[in-house]
Amino acid sequence: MAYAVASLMQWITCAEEQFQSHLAELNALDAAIGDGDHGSNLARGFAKVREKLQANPPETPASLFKLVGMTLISTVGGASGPLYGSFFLEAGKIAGEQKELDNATLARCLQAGLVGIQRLGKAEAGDKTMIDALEPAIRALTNEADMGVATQKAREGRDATIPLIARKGRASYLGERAIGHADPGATSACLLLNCLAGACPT
Amino acid sequence: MAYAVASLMQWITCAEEQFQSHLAELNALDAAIGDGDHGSNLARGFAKVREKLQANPPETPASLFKLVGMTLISTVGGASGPLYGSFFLEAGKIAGEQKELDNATLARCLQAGLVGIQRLGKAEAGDKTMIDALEPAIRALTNEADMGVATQKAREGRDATIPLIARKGRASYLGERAIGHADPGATSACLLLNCLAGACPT
Amino acid sequence: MKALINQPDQVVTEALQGMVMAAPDLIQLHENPHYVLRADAPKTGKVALVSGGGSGHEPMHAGFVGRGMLDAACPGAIFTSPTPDQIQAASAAVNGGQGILHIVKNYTGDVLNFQMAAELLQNDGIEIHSVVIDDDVAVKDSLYTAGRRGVGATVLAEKICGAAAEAGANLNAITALCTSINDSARSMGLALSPCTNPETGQPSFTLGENEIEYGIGIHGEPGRQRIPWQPADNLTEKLMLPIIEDLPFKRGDEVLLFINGLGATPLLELNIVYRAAEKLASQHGLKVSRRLVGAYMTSLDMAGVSITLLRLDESMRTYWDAPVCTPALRWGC
Amino acid sequence: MKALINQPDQVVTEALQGMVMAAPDLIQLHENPHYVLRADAPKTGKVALVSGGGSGHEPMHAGFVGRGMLDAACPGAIFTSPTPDQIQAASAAVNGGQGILHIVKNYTGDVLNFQMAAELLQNDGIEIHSVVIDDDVAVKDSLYTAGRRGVGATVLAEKICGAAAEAGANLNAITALCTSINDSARSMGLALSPCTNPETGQPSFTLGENEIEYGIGIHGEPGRQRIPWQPADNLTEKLMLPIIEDLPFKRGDEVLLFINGLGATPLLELNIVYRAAEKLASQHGLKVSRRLVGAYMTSLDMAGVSITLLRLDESMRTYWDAPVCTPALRWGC
Ligand SMILES: Nc1ncnc2c1ncn2[C@@H]1O[C@H](COP(=O)(O)OP(=O)(O)O)[C@@H](O)[C@H]1O
Ligand SMILES: Nc1ncnc2c1ncn2[C@@H]1O[C@H](COP(=O)(O)OP(=O)(O)O)[C@@H](O)[C@H]1O
Ligand SMILES: [Mg+2]
Ligand SMILES: [Mg+2]
Ligand SMILES: [Mg+2]
Ligand SMILES: [Mg+2]
Repeated sequence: MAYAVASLMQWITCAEEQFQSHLAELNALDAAIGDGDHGSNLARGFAKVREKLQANPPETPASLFKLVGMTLISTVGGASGPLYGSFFLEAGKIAGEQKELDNATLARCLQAGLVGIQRLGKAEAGDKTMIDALEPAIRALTNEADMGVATQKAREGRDATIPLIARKGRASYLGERAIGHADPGATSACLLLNCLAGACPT
Repeated sequence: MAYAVASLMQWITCAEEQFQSHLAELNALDAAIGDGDHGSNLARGFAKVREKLQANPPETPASLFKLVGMTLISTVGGASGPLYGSFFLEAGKIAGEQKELDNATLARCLQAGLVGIQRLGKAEAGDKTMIDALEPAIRALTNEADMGVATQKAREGRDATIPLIARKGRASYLGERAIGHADPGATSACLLLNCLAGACPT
Repeated sequence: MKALINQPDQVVTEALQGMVMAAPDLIQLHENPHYVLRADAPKTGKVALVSGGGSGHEPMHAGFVGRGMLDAACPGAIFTSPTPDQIQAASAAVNGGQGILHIVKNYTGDVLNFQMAAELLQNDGIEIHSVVIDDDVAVKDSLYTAGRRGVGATVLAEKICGAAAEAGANLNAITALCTSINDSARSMGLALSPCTNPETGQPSFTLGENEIEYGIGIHGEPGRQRIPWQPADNLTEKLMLPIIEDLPFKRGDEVLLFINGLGATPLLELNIVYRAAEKLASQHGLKVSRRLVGAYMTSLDMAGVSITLLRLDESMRTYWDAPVCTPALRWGC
Repeated sequence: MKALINQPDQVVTEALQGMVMAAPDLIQLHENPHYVLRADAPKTGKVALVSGGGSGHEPMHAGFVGRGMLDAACPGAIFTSPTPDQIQAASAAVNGGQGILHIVKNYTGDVLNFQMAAELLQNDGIEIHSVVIDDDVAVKDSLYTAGRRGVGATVLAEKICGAAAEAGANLNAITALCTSINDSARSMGLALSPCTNPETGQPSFTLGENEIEYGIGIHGEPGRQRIPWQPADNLTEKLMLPIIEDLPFKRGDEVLLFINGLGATPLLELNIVYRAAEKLASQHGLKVSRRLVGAYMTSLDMAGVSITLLRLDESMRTYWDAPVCTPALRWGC
């Protein structure tokens, strides 16, 4: 089983739909402990991604990832734009010239993406960011767990952000008042991984 | 029966109390068709009047009226300050050196005050102003009606402002939207005349 | 009431004190009676310009005191015109011996109190002229009414006449200029929210989620009509057309376009209105050559906007461009 | 949502267009990507100053573009930092060959996007320095967190460094000056009402009749604490004391006192806060020698205020006084 560019397009198309349909929910989560725009930011970015994918369908996983990453960086802004953008750019570097990615290569791509986010954002697990969902899920995939387990890990990681004080991002300004709210970026990361789990490898 | 300065002090003291206790009501009437300050304006002016009367009790009706008029002019501002101020200033000119005012003289004082208001403000009966209450009441007193009749006329005049479109003052900006609201100045004029009716001549 | 105030009856005094503390090089405050005057007043040999009105319209008028604009401003209580003795004292304090122009907004209270002050000053041998500003096309004018309100044109008249006075024009010339500005200017406004008087704590009216007061004044008095919300471009058109038709402004006219925020409307929105208004002006053949966008004549915390168009002639344009050195309007110095 | 807007997704573009139409002699607009630059850009031989951030803070930053302040401003979507390509394009457009200073407010989004832009520009051989402003004492600082937000000091840094650049200072000197301004400035704010993002129509939070968000930022994020309303003098003290203690400011220090309105707070109230703040400063032995009062760094239609104190040295004072010629801040020209 491997992910060709068509499967990965399914991933990204699903993400676009999910961010669109969860726009208000993500904004509301962000309003509680941030500035209320996380849903709008991702919806704007992925709408542009879809537009570009339709105009110039990429031929390899690497070119898909690069297009997604560059587009997010140049249309999202905010914290999540460079972070998710780097995630895809770094993933693309690992994908190289390959026509399809087997599970292990896909896991290495995601791991590189995660490292990219952390190099930029300097967040650790437990800082109440998207890392809290991404890190356990990608670790599971690296350890050859299946997608269902990974998305389960992401959900648990996201839920584990609820009682935390934030140390990174906008929620860190709130001190104790961030307690009791899930991190919006961890929530969007769950949606993103759910879509990956739903994409059909060939 | 005549009004010495003590009786007239009763009048003014009562007016101060009435404007204070009807402050919110007069403001609310003014908010509906004006800028919501008529009660505050009169309360501020008459509070200052009381202060000055206590500091320097006047000896004649004329000096009382002059003090009230000057004080209203210099502390009320707005439209009602100069208008009510002139009312008392003009009344004082008629009172001359007299120690007490008989009914006819008092009526002439009030009539002169009314003329003073109209000279300044150019309003006619029916323009939806304080004139609508003052004019019929003072006409009745001039025709030797008693105080009860005069206050009744004032109340009727005030009520008659309700269906009117305003032609003078701030309510004139509203056009048809002024219909259905009593004029605040006509309402304060009723309170003023009620107090006069309540003052005991000697 | 949740505002940045202390005692409600100290609001005006404390705000004036703060304002003058923040611009000590430009203005000074006299208390009891209250008036704000130029730091270098009186300017001997110059016509003095004095204006005033109720407070709650900040920066107007005290923010317009300084070189090239007003010599003194008389602030009344919130939305209440100043008193004659206050206007008299302010005028006397800035009298430079060349006469004084009172710029008065057409409200019964302002007109009466300035009129009484003028009489007192004339008794003291000071030459006083008064120009009454009445530019608000929302109000139907008639011989039998109080007439139109004075709104945005006041700011423009104070700036332009202030420059003329600074340049040494005499009282007759400045009075004529001020009259001509008033004759050449028209305004209209709308509100998206009421204002709340800090002295009473009461909102001036209540508006539904989707309602707008169209044809609003600057004292929280209700407007001519209540209309449903519409996009900014449509609302701008609903203000601009009555303005353009009233004078009427004609193709080829050179104009100053003034977009005024009523207090709580963000500059972001004022800029959107400016964009729409300038486009409409161009469509009507008007050449916008000077502009002013900001909260200059406000109504406390009211959300809303007013638009003023002034047909410029060469002298108005030159005086508009001349230096002005006040807390709220400043260029060329 | 009842605001003076058209399509929610066109708010920023239309406001920028209106802003530039209203000040064509000072600034120009580039669209796609959006940036505002000096009318006379690029200025060869001068260090260029570029800033930017989310929109909704007007007049910041676009209103500070012009002679003596910024060369370009990059506005993002409402409350969303601009993108790297946008910052890159703006910087390249105003590059005068003497290097570029990026003045960046300390928010993760701003920092990351400016950082990426700086890398792109450096690849093109352009010398870029960045100074991150983080003056908000409401945020507890720590090595392990995102640190403090950048707020009011940004405006002061842009003005003072802009004057230094105009005077011909080199990139190293301006960077050092900017760092020293940030090191010498502290701020804190509070909100009396939430703001409503016109792109989403949602209020940022809800407050009770009598509640205040204390330690607020400028993006509608909730503050550190919710406190009951208190008189303006008390609230001012609750902002001033943490500011004074944090640097700490010491008796004898010369300071600039900046009272900033968050959007919907009338100037009347800002002046009352100014009065209280200057008195408190004096009580602490601080000599307020320069002042700024107004809505310069806003949060859409939020009611509230922030206070910034900057300890002035002679060069900062001189550069503060130097001419500035922008739509929102103007003197000496
Ligand atoms: N340093 C960081 N590292 C990883 N993720 C971060 C970091 N800072 C913020 N985030 C994530 O970004 C999310 C916010 O994104 P978004 O709302 O789009 O940007 P902004 O905060 O600029 O408005 C947060 O919920 C958090 O998950
Ligand atoms: N020209 C006028 N002649 C007589 N009364 C007038 C005139 N204009 C206004 N008034 C009266 O003044 C009242 C309003 O007074 P007030 O609210 O104190 O002043 P302002 O309108 O300046 O706020 C009106 O209700 C009306 O009765
Ligand atoms: Mg956000
Ligand atoms: Mg009134
Ligand atoms: Mg009034
Ligand atoms: Mg954001």
